[in-house]
Amino acid sequence: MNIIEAKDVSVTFDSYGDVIKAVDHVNFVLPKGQTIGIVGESGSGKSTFARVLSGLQIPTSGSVTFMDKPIQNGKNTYEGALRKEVQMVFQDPYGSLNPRMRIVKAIAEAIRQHQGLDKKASRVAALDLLESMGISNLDAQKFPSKLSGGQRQRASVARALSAQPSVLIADEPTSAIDQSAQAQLLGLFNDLIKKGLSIVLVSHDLGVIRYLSDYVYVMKDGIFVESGKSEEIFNNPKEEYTKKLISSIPGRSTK
Amino acid sequence: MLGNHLLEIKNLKIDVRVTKTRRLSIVDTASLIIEPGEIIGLIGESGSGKTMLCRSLVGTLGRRGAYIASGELKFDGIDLITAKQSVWNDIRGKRIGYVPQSALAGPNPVMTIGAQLAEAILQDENFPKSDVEKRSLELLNIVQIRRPETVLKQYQHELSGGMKQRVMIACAIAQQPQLIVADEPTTGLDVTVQAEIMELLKQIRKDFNTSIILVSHDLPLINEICDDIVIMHAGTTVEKIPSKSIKASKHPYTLALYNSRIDLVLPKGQLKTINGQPPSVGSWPEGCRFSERCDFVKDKCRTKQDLPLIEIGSNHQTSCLRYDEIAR
Amino acid sequence: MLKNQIARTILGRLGRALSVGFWVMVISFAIMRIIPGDPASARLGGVEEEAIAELRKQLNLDGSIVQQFSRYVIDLLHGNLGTSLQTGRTVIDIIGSTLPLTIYLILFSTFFAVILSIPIGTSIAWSGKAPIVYTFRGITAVILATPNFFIAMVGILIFTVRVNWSPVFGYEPEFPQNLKYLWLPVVVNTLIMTSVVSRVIFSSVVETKEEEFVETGIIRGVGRRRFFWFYILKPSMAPTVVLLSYMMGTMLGATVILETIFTLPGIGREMVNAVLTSDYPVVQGILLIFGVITVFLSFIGDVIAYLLDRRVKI
Amino acid sequence: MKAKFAKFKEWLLLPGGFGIFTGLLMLGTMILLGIIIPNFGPYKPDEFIGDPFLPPSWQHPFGLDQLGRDVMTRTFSSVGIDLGVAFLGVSIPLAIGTVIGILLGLAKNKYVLSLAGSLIDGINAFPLLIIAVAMLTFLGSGLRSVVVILAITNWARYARISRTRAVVVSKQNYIEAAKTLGFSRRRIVLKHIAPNVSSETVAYALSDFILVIVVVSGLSFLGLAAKPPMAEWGSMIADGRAYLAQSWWLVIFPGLALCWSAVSLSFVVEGISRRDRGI
Repeated sequence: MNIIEAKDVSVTFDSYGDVIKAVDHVNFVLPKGQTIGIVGESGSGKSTFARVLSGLQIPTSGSVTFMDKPIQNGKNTYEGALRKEVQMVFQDPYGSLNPRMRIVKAIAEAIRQHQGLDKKASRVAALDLLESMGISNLDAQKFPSKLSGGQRQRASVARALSAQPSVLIADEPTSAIDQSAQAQLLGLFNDLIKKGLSIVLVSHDLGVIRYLSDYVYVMKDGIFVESGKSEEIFNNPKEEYTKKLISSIPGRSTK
Repeated sequence: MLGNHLLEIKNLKIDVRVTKTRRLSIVDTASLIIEPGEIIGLIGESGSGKTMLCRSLVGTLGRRGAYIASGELKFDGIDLITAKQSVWNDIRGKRIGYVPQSALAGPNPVMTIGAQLAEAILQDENFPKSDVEKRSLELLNIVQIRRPETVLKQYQHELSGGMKQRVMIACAIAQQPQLIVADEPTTGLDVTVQAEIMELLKQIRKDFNTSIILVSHDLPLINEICDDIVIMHAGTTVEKIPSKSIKASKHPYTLALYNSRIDLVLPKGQLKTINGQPPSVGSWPEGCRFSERCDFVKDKCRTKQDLPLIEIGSNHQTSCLRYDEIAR
Repeated sequence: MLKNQIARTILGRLGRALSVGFWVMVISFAIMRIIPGDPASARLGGVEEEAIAELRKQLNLDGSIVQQFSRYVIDLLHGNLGTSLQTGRTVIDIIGSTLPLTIYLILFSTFFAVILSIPIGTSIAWSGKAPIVYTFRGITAVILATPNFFIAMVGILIFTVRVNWSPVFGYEPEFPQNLKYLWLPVVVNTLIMTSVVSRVIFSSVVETKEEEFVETGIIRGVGRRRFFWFYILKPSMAPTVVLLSYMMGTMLGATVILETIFTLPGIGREMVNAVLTSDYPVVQGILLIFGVITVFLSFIGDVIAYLLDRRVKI
Repeated sequence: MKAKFAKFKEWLLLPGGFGIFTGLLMLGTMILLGIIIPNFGPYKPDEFIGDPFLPPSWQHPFGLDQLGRDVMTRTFSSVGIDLGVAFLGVSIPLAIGTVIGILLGLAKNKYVLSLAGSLIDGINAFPLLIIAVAMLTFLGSGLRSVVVILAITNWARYARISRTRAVVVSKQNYIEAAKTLGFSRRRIVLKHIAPNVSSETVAYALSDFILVIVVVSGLSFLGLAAKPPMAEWGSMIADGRAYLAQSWWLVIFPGLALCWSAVSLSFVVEGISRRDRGI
């Protein structure tokens, strides 16, 4: 069963009179419990497409459905109870948390909204959740600027999870953090996958995509040039572009 | 006793002035040797002091209120710690080239690319002015820039990230230096661009026998490009090891980094992660600074002591006290 | 294509300047009308209806607001800003005879301020020595926090009362006698502007200094003079120019006080006189001129900044 | 107690700490004297107590003015007026401008945006002192008019800053995250956007405070705001101007008080900005 389906989605932007096609008539499915990787280089339109799936960007044409129901209703997306189902984690660990809110408060705010707890209980729940993600109670009391990039990314994941979503969309979650923090974050994602969360993982890092994804879409200039099961894409790429991408992964020859 | 290496760093300690009286060490007991024509990879997480170590090679520590507190630093027999301005003038841009961090830098925004290349070329006072343009085009060709005539007239904000980095490399090699310091030259660039630039650096090494220090936090990248890898952790060099034998590392931190490479595990396999956070500058533990995150830790690792690199094999040095007990 | 880009950016900025200019015009039109009550009867007090109606007509206050505005715009296009109620001279004439002095005042002090600020700002920023920086920031902060009339008073106290270097009152328009009257106001203005400009140069050099390309320049081994010009000063100039154009506008405002103190027959003092005598058309006209000049200055400043550094968004 | 002192010392040694402390101390002293001297001092500000132009002495440290009033009492009784007017002249535009700026920053309608944008630029085009002088002509002079004028004109500067900032903030990922979490629009604006915008406008307000003090006293100096016999620094300086040659104390003391207040604020502003940048 498909949780999210996108049919013939296009997004165009106006830039000083020029029309830029960021996403150009693409189709996409996210089956339940799977992890779908979208790989592409900067400017390929992958982030814009992720925003379409999360309802932050209204497509110029085409439709996105969640459990066979269109997510868009006029100018609104994911209305009412649907809203909590799809959550997002962003690339930049510096901009994804409100700099004027302590970490625990940001998480508690989300928990209160979605789990119907009172102020005190949601704070306790937030501390527990953060603890389970390796952020100590002491660190949770701090402002985001006092934490490392990896910690902030984990806090962002915690905030997304506090809505208890069924889909998590992660836009380049690992590209701004150190390798050891990256491994910690990917381990966390792995656990979430095992718990049955469906994930859309957007990245330019093929290593990350290969590690987590069941199915991969390769994006270039707004279209999916190739898609297929993860091992197929990596072992037997068909398109020239995919081959070039794979051969560019550092460390292939030293394995 | 320092021998005849191209670059030799021994037990270097770099301090930074925090306030008038407070000093903080950001690099401590760092050691490194580079031979002509060698590519060395310097790897470490953010805050490990790798950038500061690079700055000490080009004499710009002072800009950040940092200075070399102790240790030895020799480039081709010249002592760089006591070097006067006139000595630096002969070294910078001529014998040591520098390629800055891709994410931060780029060419000077208020000068055309051509003007900056000319500047780099005219570091050689005897170079005939009439040949500058020819040489500029030649350099742009070496770094494989298409339509070099147009690029000469452009400003940096009109170029893509990869192009900017190529220009920076062209400037760095203008005087055919003996050593190029490349500080995270491809972080944030696309993988295909990264691969091309790495290929370019290898080509330059091959054509001009230039030594290169490549700084990165990306182990797979370093592992592929470099002859030797120097691993930094919390301000000190913990191991030097040939790329080929990284698997045989005798330092738990190197091993942990190696084992947390996602390209080496099966999809969704168990990732080995390093516990906790890297220690931040100013709060390094006594003794071995990896002790708090190490699986092999013993009491002797925690006692206060210097941990210099110990020669344990051909071209293989480690600072781990328990190197003989460590296996992957 | 490149030339095109530059032209397009400057034209876009010109368009914005014109639209702001339009609002400047609307505001100076509206200023007589948004305030409750009738300026005509306020000025004349309790005299008969006829005289008030007459004045209303003279002030362009009769008829609907649309009619008033269209008359105002048409008059403007004909270069007619109205007539002084006090002297009967046309406002254009008044502005024409008083504005030049004010402009000289501003231009001279700007010139000296820039000449002084560049070495002060850059050298202090480049040396970066804490005691010097603190002293510099402390002194300039004190100057900026001091109202110009107080600085002027202290100046008069020293140079007029103690040593008779500058006459207290009066003005002679002929060169070189006028220098006798002008030097002190120019010095006061220069002092204030130098504090502002050198602070801006200081902070933008400090900012430039931190940028990576500067480090790259040092490591490339760029020669001293070249380095100073292309790596320090030029990249720092854009914010300075933008601020300078803004400051000249503010300084223009401050001449109202300065000219009153030094009894110089500039446009600022003319405005104060007009305010004190409720000479509405003169106030309105001078307000418009001030607005237009500042809009023009900031347009020029932005364009220069853009030409110096294409990264600047204008 | 000791622990508290140690903590204070640590705070003081952080970047800018000394500046903030000195500034607040100077300002506090001024306000305190402004309360004590007029209320509990021996003289009243409008009281004729002796020979005109009596030079400073132990009994009258600031001397007496042209009408034989105590300059010290008058100087310090101005504190409340000057700082009070400046406070109103800053806080009202701050509030109006921040709100309008945030609303504009979030508005989508192109025409509203460009119209409002150029109106704001149009108001800002006039130097503050000039537009204040011009409006006083029609509004009638007086301190109340000055506050009204500052409210009508100065908001535009805040609106400009606040709008730019609101546009930047509303594109931040934490706002996007808040949207996907389904927070109400009201909550997003009040809890996530407003605090990040107002931190900027409040910082500007502090430096604007200095400008407004200077403008208000300047208007009084021109005889357009506070009117004699009211004790106010600007008008005291204007009054004393005619006697500058003989009786410098009429001008110097109110002038120094004015500087003292503005300088104290500028130390605070400087300190805060240094702390923000961490140097």
